[in-house]
Amino acid sequence: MNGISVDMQALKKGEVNLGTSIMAVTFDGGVILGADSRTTTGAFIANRVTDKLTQVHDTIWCCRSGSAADTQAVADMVKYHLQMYSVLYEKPPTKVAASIFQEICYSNKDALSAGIICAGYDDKNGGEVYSIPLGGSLHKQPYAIAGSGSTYIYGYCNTRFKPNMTRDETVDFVKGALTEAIKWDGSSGGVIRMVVLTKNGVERLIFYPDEYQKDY
Amino acid sequence: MYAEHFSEPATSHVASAPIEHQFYPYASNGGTILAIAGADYALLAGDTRHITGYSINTRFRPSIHTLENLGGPERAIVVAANGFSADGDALVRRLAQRAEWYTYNHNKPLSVSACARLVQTMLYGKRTFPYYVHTIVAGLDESGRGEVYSFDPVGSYEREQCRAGGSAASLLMPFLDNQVNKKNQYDAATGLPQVATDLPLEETLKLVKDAFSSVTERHIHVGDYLEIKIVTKEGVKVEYFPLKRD
Amino acid sequence: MDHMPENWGRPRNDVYGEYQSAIHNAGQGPQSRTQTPSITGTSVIAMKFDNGVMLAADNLGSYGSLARFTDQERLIKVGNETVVGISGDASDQQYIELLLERLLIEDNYPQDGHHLRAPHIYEYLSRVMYNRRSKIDPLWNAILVAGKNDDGSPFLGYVDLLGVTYSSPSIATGYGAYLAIPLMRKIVSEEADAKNVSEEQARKVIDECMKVLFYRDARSLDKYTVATVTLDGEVKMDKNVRCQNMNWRFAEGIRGYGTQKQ
Amino acid sequence: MFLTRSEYDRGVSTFSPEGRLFQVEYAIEAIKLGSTAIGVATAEGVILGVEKRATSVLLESSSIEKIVEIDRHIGAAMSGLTADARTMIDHARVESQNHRLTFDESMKVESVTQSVCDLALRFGEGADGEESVMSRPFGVALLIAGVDENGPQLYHADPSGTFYRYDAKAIGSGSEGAQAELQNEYHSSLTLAEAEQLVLKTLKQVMEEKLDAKNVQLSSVTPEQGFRIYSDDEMKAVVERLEGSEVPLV
Amino acid sequence: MFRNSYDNDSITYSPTGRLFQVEYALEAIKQGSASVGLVSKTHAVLVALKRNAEELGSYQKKIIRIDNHLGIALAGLAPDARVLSNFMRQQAMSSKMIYNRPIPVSRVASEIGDKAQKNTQVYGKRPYGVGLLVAGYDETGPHLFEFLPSGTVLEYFGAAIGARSQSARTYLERSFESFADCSAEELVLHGLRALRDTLAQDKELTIQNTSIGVVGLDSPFKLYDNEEVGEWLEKLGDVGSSRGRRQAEEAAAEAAAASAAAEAADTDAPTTDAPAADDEAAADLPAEPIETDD
Amino acid sequence: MTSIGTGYDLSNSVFSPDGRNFQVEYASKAVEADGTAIGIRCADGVVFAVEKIVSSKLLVPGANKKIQTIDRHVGVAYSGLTPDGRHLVDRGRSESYSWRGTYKVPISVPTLADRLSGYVQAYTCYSSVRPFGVSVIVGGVDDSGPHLYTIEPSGAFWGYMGAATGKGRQAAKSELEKLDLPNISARDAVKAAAKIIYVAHDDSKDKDFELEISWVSTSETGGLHQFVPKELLEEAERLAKADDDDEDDDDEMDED
Repeated sequence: MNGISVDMQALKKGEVNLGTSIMAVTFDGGVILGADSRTTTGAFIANRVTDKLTQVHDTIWCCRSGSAADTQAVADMVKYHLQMYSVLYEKPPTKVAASIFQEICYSNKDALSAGIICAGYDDKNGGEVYSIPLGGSLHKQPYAIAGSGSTYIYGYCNTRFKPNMTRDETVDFVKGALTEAIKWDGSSGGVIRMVVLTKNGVERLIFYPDEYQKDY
Repeated sequence: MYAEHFSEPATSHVASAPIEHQFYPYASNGGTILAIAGADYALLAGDTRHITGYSINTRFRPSIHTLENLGGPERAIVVAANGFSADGDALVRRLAQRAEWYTYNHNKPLSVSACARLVQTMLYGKRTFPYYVHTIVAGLDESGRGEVYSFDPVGSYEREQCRAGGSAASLLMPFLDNQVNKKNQYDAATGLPQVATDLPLEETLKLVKDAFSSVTERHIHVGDYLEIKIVTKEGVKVEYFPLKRD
Repeated sequence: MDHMPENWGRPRNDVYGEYQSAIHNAGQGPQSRTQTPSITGTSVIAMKFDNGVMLAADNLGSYGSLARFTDQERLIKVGNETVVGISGDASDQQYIELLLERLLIEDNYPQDGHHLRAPHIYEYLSRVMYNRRSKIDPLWNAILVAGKNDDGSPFLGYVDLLGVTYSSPSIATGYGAYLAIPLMRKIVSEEADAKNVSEEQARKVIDECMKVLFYRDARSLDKYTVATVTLDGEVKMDKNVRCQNMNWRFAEGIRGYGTQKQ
Repeated sequence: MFLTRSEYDRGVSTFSPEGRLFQVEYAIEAIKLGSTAIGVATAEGVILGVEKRATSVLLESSSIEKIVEIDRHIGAAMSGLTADARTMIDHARVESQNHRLTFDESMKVESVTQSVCDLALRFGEGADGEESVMSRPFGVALLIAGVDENGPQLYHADPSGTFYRYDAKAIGSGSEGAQAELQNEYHSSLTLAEAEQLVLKTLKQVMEEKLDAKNVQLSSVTPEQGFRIYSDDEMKAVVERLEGSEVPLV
Repeated sequence: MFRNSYDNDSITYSPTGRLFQVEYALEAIKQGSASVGLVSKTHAVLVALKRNAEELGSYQKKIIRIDNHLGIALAGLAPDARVLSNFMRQQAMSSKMIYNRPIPVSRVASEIGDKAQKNTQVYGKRPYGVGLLVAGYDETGPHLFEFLPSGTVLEYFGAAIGARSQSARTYLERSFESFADCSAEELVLHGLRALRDTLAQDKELTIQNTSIGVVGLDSPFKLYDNEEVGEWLEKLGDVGSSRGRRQAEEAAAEAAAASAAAEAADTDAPTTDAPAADDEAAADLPAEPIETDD
Repeated sequence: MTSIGTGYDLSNSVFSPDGRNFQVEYASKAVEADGTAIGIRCADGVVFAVEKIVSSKLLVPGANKKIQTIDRHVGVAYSGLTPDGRHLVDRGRSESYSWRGTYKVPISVPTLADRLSGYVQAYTCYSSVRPFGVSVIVGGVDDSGPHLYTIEPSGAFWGYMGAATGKGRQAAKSELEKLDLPNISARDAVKAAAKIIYVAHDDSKDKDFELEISWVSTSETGGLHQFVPKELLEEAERLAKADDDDEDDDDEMDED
């Protein structure tokens, strides 16, 4: 080996992964994004207080799952794009943001491992949630869950989600769902972070394990 | 056949894709083709079954193509490319296009021999990613004699009296060797090997139908209908003949 | 700290055993350009009847065995008299939808009375699919195109990720090829048979097929869309249809797997 | 001194108010400065003849190559800027061989002519929409003679990329007189031998020098022998025959 | 000397907003012999007058088949027509290849229009020096389009381009209302009559100089040349110009509008589809002196 | 135009000493020589109308459409060199095409007009090309409602409630000013447009013309750009003719 060519296959194995529980939920006056805060390398918790909620425009945010590097790169590109868009044309609608995510993920599907939920609020369309899973397809949903932890809460969410909940109901819903995901998924954990997007702008929430944890 | 599974819940939906597929750009779509040249005709026949694995996709997918040509109806050329049907279609479509440009540029009919060389050029041009097909080209030469050319997937070609290609070629070819080329047939009176002669069209038609009926019995890729295109000085005649559908 | 950069990111020899250099040296080959489907849609089925073509596809987007999206529309109306049904990868499906949308917009620029009909759209998709397979970068789908022929007769065609094409009076992709085709061929085996089948009969068979597929295809859903293209140039989309009259009651009588009676 | 016709003659892509492209027409004029070349087509074959104008006594007349082979069945005579012809002839040769390679048959004479004309077009847009590759038209005309399934044929290709089929055609400085002569003498039942004589006789009339076996060159294309350039001995023989038959004229 | 300073290239406007180079290119069409096109409800027909360069030379191709349902007739620079016809063939072929649909006539006509426009807006290119009549039959029936070097493409019931085409147009304008219900045969004869009117007085339509193209409902584009034209000329009867003196007057009027045509006749213009070998234009047009550098 | 003929007007992209770009001005002359085109922004859409001068009776009526579609929701009318107009429309189509590919939503009308004007402007900056010889009226309906813009050969573009270009633009503009813009309904705008074209048409210069009208409207066409139905066109034309005749009569009486 020449020492310069890096073993990509092996590097991939060591890649920092957002083994994750993320979700976004629309409600009456907007949308809430939520995520755990655990980042792992294999079984090692590389970061226990990660922020997986990323702003790409004023009230358009995303939750990232998959390779931390890939998703950060994608989010940065989208952010750049949207900034340019808003300067050139108008405030971007959430659908446009989600479409850029999709375009990048789809055209580079062989190179990327990124599962993204893009959610945002704009005055015309209210709160919207778009899911962009691994292959780069785009799915508009009333709420979306993703990441390794999400498999444990499909039932929970399906039973409890109601359209047009209030803000507080929605916060409880997200908190409840992520609590379960964190509980059953070894790759999820830490604090629960949330971002509430409404016509009033951005509001951040955080919940600590001692607050949300239930008894076993 | 398959082991039963009580599926485990997928643990990680991020790290690895759920289904691993390695893309293989070829498939086999079955069917068999057969061509025989006579003194005043050329014939190209094939069954119309189209398959993938054990499934019959359709019972009727005619595969013998006629190339538009200048000159009289006798200048028509018939072509079939059997094997991976998407490649076969692409080859025939491109060939038709090249033939059309030929007639524009040279304002004369494309001869069967020129067409054959063209097919070789096209097949060999994709030597590194071949059309996965066995190709046969048939028609009449300038004197009105039947011509048959057959090709391997990368363009090696030969003019022949008769040729079978496709799934059941190995079943058909010995039969044709014996019946058309008179291999291993001896004259009863003299005891000398028989010499291959041109067969009259009626006899050839009977032979072709018999051949396909028999092959249908012995090969699951063959069946449904037999399509026969016959080029004579009157032009191209098409006949369909039902085969077993099992 | 290992100061040899080539060893970075590798499994440790002391933990995982001797590193197999062959794996690394093998390189990635053409595999890097092939992809694998992630969100997938299962069978699309279709059959001709006396006055058109009927198609059905369920609304599931699977992620492996996970029923990830349950509201996927996989039958797409293209223009006024054509329906395209897509199974396979969802992201590629959306790309195909974009291609078709732009194709139609272009076709409408001149407003000259010419419109792309089913055979034309089918030819276009066939070219797209074959060209992509020839780049070893396939669109991971199997597609049915249904509509009207140039002569006004019903049209139904199939094309898949290899660019393989064929037409038949009844076609199904995926599991449907095993489970639905036999049922559909019972009434339309030959082109001529379609003329003796009414829309109602066709609908009955289609519903039956979707039910059998739900019974036996582990990646299917009991919620589906039925599209009907009629020769009068009308397309009906019947959405959110549920499987009816399913038969589960006999399960009660099944006990154990051997001689168990209790 | 040059008298320009107008200012519209400077660019290859400028039309005059009458809709003409003077640069192309001037290129055609260049041919009239060249030595005379004549072609005559008969049912037996085609004869090409050229005048080999030796500009210096030191010049090896055998090196003046104004008739060339394109393929076994096709040859060409040129007049005008013969250096330009090199490109055209090479193009024709390649096209002709490519055709053999792709179709296993010889290329039709008309098709070869067309491909030369397509190249001639390339001072503008190519026949298949290619970008232009030259900034001026060729200053040479070709007489292309050949035999194919349509029998012996003669074509004239000029710098505009236009070609016509001819029974008999003269190009170059003596073309006007020669063409008139051909018009009078040509008939469709000419034999090859008569065509040889017609070509020589016509050349003789328009040449400044006295015609001899050295300063003219003949070639023929026949179904039997394809394209061939007459050897010195053959030239001597045909010229002698001409003189024999035309003693009174001398 | 330039007529003015604004006509040396195709990318300079005159103070009145004209593009002289494009207008000159239109003149090139008038140097070619005439082509006529016309349509009925079921058919589209092209007829054209071929020229030869000299007595011993062949006649120039005037009608070109593009596809089964489509053909063109040209007047002007033949090499330009070759560029455009090859382009049209490519378009027609890819329509079949990609959409399995014969290309709609109007669309292939606008394609060449758009292509031609680009040559009028970029330096170093020249406008095409050829006019085309595009005749074809598609789902929406038979169509006839006239293409001009400016990139203008318009659909007509009947159109004529080339030398003395005004005479043909006059015939067409007088009789086009009856075209709609014509049979293919009647339509060809109308076309030949119009074409006949573009002839010089002492000329006739012959099997050598006449080309006919017919396309229509259930009949693919068919080109008639040489012997095949014979029966059409027989049906036509009178193959000479029927208008006697009047024609000469009209032609003179046309010549005034386009002094160029006259010059074309006495100086061989070998780049046009056929240099007038027989001075036919000169026969009935007063020659005007060309502008010289004095 | 004192600088005409001094050489500063021979090349594109050259200023004259008095700071003018003559080639652009000359391009505008081409616009003024062509038939009138107008656009009206109405309550929920846009209406286009053009006066197509009929140069020959051999032309197929209704066949040679001058108004064009850029995207489903955007239409264009222009005066000037028609082939130039088609070139520009082609450009608009590819802008719209690539927008849809990236953002999966239709391009907004202001964005499209902005991009087109940039393209037109670029053709005034280089000596290797000439300016577009067209004045273009672009309009359509998008998320934010109806929009109407004009783009001049210089590349300048502004939004309008009513716009006119071509020969009869002066007359058309004064007629447009009389309308209740932008409150007029699409249907009324169609009738008004027909009338304006008739008013703008100059009988003494051009004999025949053909009226062509298209619209994009949320209520009438579902946001798609289409030619108006035959019946509506005929009705509008009938009303316009009646009106026009009245005025002609008035004129004659005045002369008397």
